[in-house]
Amino acid sequence: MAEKQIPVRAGIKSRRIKVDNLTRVEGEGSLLIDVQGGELRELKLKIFEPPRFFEALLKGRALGEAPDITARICGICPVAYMMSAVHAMERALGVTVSDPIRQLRRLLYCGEWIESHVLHIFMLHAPDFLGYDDVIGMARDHGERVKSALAMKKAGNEIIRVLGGREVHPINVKVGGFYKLPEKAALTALLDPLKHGRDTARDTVLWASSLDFPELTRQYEFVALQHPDEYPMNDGRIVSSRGLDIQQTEFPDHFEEIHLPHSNALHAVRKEHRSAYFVGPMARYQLSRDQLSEETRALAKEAGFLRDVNNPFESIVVRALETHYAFDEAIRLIEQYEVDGASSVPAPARKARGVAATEAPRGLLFHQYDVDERGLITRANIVPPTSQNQFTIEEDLHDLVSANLELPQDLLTARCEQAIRNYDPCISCATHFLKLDIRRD
Amino acid sequence: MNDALIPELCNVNGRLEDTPDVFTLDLVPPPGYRGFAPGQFNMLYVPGAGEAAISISGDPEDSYRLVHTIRAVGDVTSQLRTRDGHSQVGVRGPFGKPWPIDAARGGDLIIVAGGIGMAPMRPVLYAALADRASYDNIYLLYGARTPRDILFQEQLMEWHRQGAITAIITVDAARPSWKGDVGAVTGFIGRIPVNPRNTVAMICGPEIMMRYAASELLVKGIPMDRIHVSMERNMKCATAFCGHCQLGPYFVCRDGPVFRYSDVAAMMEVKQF
Amino acid sequence: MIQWTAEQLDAFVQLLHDEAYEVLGPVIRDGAVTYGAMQALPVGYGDEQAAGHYRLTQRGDQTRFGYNLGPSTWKQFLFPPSETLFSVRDDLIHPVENQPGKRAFIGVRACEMAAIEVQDRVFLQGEYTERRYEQRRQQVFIVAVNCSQAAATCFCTANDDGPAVRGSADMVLTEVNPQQPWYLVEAISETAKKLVAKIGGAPANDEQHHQAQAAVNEAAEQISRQLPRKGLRDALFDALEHPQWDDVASRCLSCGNCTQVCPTCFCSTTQEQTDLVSMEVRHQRLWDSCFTEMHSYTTGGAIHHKTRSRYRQWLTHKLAAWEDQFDVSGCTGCGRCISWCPVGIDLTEEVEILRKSP
Amino acid sequence: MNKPSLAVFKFASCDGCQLSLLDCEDELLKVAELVEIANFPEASRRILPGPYDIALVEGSITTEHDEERIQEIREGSRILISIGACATAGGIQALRNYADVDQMVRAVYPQPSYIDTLATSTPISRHVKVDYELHGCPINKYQLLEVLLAFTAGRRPQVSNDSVCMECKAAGNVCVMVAQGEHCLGPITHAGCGALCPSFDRGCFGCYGVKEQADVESLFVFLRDQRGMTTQQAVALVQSFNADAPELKVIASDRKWGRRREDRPE
Ligand SMILES: Cc1cc2nc3c(=O)[nH]c(=O)nc-3n(C[C@H](O)[C@H](O)[C@H](O)COP(=O)(O)OP(=O)(O)OC[C@H]3O[C@@H](n4cnc5c(N)ncnc54)[C@H](O)[C@@H]3O)c2cc1C
Ligand code: SF4
Ligand code: SF4
Ligand code: SF4
Repeated sequence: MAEKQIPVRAGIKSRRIKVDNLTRVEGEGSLLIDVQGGELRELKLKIFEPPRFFEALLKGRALGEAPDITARICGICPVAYMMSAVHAMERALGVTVSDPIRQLRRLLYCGEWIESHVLHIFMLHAPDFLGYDDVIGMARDHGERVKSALAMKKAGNEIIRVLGGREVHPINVKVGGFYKLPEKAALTALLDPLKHGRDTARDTVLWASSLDFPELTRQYEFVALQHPDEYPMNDGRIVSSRGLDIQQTEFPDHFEEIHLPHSNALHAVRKEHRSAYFVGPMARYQLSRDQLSEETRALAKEAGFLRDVNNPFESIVVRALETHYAFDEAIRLIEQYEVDGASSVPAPARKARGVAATEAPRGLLFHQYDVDERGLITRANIVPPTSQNQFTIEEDLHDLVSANLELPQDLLTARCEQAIRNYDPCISCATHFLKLDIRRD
Repeated sequence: MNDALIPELCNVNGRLEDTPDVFTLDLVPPPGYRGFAPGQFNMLYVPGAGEAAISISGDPEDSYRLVHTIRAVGDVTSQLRTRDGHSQVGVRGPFGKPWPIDAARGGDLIIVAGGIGMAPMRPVLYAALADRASYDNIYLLYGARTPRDILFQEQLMEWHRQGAITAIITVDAARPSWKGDVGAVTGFIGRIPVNPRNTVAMICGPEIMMRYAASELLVKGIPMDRIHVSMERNMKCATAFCGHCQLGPYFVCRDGPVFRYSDVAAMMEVKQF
Repeated sequence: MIQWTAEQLDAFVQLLHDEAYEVLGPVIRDGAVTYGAMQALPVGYGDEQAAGHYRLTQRGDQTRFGYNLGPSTWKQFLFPPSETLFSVRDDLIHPVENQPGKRAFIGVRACEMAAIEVQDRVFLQGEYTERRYEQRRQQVFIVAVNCSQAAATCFCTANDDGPAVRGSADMVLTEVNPQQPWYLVEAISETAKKLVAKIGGAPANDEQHHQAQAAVNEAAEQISRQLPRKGLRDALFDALEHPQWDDVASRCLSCGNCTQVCPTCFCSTTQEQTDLVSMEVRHQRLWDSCFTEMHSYTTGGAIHHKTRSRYRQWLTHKLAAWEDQFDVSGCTGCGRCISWCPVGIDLTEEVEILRKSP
Repeated sequence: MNKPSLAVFKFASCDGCQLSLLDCEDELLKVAELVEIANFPEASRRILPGPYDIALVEGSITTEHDEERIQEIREGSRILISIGACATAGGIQALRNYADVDQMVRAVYPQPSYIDTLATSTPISRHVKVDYELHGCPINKYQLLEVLLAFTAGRRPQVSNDSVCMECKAAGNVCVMVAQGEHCLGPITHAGCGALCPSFDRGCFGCYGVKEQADVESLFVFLRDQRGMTTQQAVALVQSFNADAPELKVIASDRKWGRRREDRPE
């Protein structure tokens, strides 16, 4: 079997990365850095998650099951999986949902953005900036901040619970709409905590923007959905900061997953130049920040962040801004919601292919399904944000390590972990296991 | 307030470890506690763990203490075991039909107890001994697993020595150093002189043991309706509201736990009923 | 007795609201007639029932009581599915005070009235009184309805519990003439008489009495299921080892639905719930069922371990032991356990086989 | 300070169950008072050495390495609690137990030789002694709190093992199977979710696993023979998130289930 060698950057001879393409990349991770003659010779990030074969086990299942099954890929962003799956299926069947349903799905996504972003900012990322092991340690000195963060998180989770049934793996997403529409009153009851949350999100942005960001600026190719009328979530064309502008169905023509030698990883690259690209909050912010609400933009300006962000450590601020926006948007959506029409439209089976990309909290999530006339899935392909950012993380690490070779082992380890946590909760959790093995001569 | 479902918290006088898994909890009776008759039980409550039906094992004449002898087998009973002089236990009761001690007056009384089944029998002995003259012979046949598991051993032996009762204590298994009897308690019924016309028998222990004991006593000629057994079923309320302790037409909490053997014998034969 | 038009009946429901009753009655929800807080009586709904089957139907008429029974029972209001009996805070027991307001039940059927009285016996007429039940019961104003039609699952006639209301309702209605219904109104309690007087209505004549009686008779005639009661208790207690228990156990899912929809089943369990934030412990009572493992659990295992003995407990309790315990049958023939059994097990059929020697 | 120490371990899973602990927004800081969070990589980079008093184990065993790791975890834990459908019944990934894994690998990975996996996904209890199993995909966070509280207090958790139907009726739902003809696994499914799906007008798909004394066969036959499901559909319905539950294995082979009840050998 031919093994492809992917040269990413001079100085690194070989790399071995073990990543599963389909779930959060986590479990155990290790980073091997080999420095010789004062020069970084080898950097090995190894993260291992036992493969679960979702694409294979979707085969033969009813298309209506795809949202519930793919939700189980990730417990942190199940809504994202459900959204990509449900839209892909609806496109396959040629189904268009009513406007209230479209709005409710956006609301559901807002809930997940809030929940996931706050989790990331406070439980995974902030402790790094402030020098704590975890949020519990942080709570000892920053009790109020942590408590109000938990309240924000809860407000986001409450949206998912009311609309989806429960926080993790909601059950109300249906091909064609929802199983049951929420009562207006159940949603309005969320308004107070959401408004409160929006205030806290505002504080969070200002606080995050005052943190010390380690030096690391890189030129990324940002990739995200873009929509003419809204900040992207469930809908839009796929665009990049280097001029790509395609329909979702064209994704496979421009992006490719490659299987690295000596690993069980699938890495996504830009097909044209086999290069790394960047998905997630910073990409969306780069490409669509004009679509943010008035208030969020004003807030960004106040924080000094209404600008290009190329330092991945600053992603914590972008995440906070998106959190603020998600609160704003959720409030708007609830205020205008009226129970109207059926909870779903009929979605009769037919043989077709359906494709959808949506914006998971941590970036573009692509689903593609072939279904047969009985409504059974014959083929599935899922590209999660994690595998798309994999290359970028490695490149970040490479630059970071090269520039900080003089740091003592523990500081360098912490810095590397922090850099990985710039991306998403999934990877960062794996890297809590990070064993830094640094060899110097 | 008069609500049979709400316990009263009682202080614990003390706890005594009887055997490796049985302990005795001595509680201060709640104000207004109306006393109990031998064979009745209380619902003991530990916040967070729940309630359990526990027979009262103390002296019915002693109104200063409510004594329970408990085997730690599960949630509630294990939590009860953590209670001591600094803690409280919730109490509701007493509930249930007592042993028919009066019916035994003027004749012989045979008590057959197995394991923790000795607990509800001690009040019978207290009561009968307080009025010893009213009874002819009082026999106690008591089986425990091992010598270490014998409850109230000293007290029982003392009564035996005094001649107040005739006690046969047997164990299922023992080291050679054990000088007493070994074997199922039912096997010792043959040893006592039974006066079939004027005896009341009371049996408490595992259901299967009660069945064997009863059939031995029947063989000895004691009529079925003079044999009494104490039944156990899951119990939540003790007031015949919760439905758990049903035994055919009966509620164990209301119509029992003490039943005439003639009333329950047929049902005890039906598996899983 | 007097006679009301449908408008007068609707006005009466409004009157109950105005008189500060919490009005509980039929509510169309999730494809069924359920009982809950209602504003006005739904019009023109019916139901179609069979073993394991229920469909809400539109009758295309003006009936207010054209349906028979849905999955809800009045039990939920008198003996709620879950309630906290007391809580423990700061080492003190705090009983939960239950202060129900005035409530009106609208549309209680004969078998349901009978079922309420069965539960009265369980909770009020034994050695102990269930205070919470008693307090709620005293606050209920019952508007009963004689059935003018029967569902395929009904068998109230088996026990003479219906279709005409026999129990202690405050007032009883009979609905006549589905296309343009009118109501024969019998006010029984003093409260009912006062309230009914506020609506007025013409005295009913003989012909109207006759028509109302005919409507009820027709319902009785529609009843096809049977459950002969004579000798049933002894027959069941004699059949404890009948092979039919094994047969039914091979179909029964032990899910407990039959007991949960039954208006007379009263089993409950308790649960301790600790609130981690306040460290308050709540002692809660929840509906239980003899189909659960914990119902008969004693340390080491359940006495009714297998489905066979759970089903046997259910049936023998309902139809036999109940008579010993409460001097009445535990089944009023409402048929809910037949309709709402997910696999359509029908107690009347089982009993028929159990009565025959194997 | 002798708070019991808590460790959280992950095997093949989505993380949703351990995330439930972080989703206890109101109780999280209280939990941290109750137990010493000694090893919870999703939440903390501080990892104290074992042994641990309480280990929560999420995920199923799917690799040789994990087969060994769970043994070590068992040895280093006083109380081991498996949480969630993956850990208690193999999870959705246990569908592979009924399929050809090599084929699956080839379907997903361009370079199958790099993949290192077992042919099965099995629950933790198949490998080591488990002190308690908490069902659900995902688990119910309040039940998780109760489990933690119970074990720190030295008692058994109060978690019902009744059917979903019991919760459904208590919630006042209308049965979706009887009134709407939905296919629902509520009658054979372990309670814990609060009858979530029926409350949202859909049939239960069994994510809380199999209840005690569940008659899977009976429901399966009913759905197929009385409700017109094909065998394949009924098998798929029953076998999803708890695919390795022993009670569900009986219906694994189409051979047995292709036949009607009456012509099946006893
Ligand atoms: C009338 C009566 C008198 C009893 N007297 C004594 C006594 O004097 N000493 C003693 O040690 N035990 C006695 N028992 C048994 C005692 O009630 C059980 O051992 C106890 O309920 C077990 O509770 P647990 O929570 O520790 O056990 P678990 O096994 O955790 O049981 C869980 C729950 O099931 C129920 N349950 C379990 N076993 C029984 C049982 N055998 N009877 C009733 N409910 C049960 C209880 O509600 C209990 O809380 C008596 C039982 C009855 C019915
Ligand atoms: S047993 Fe069945 S028919 Fe009888 S009252 Fe109960 S639910 Fe109705
Ligand atoms: S034992 Fe069964 S049949 Fe009897 S009341 Fe309880 S739940 Fe109903
Ligand atoms: S109803 Fe069934 S599928 Fe739905 S959440 Fe509950 S257990 Fe899971």
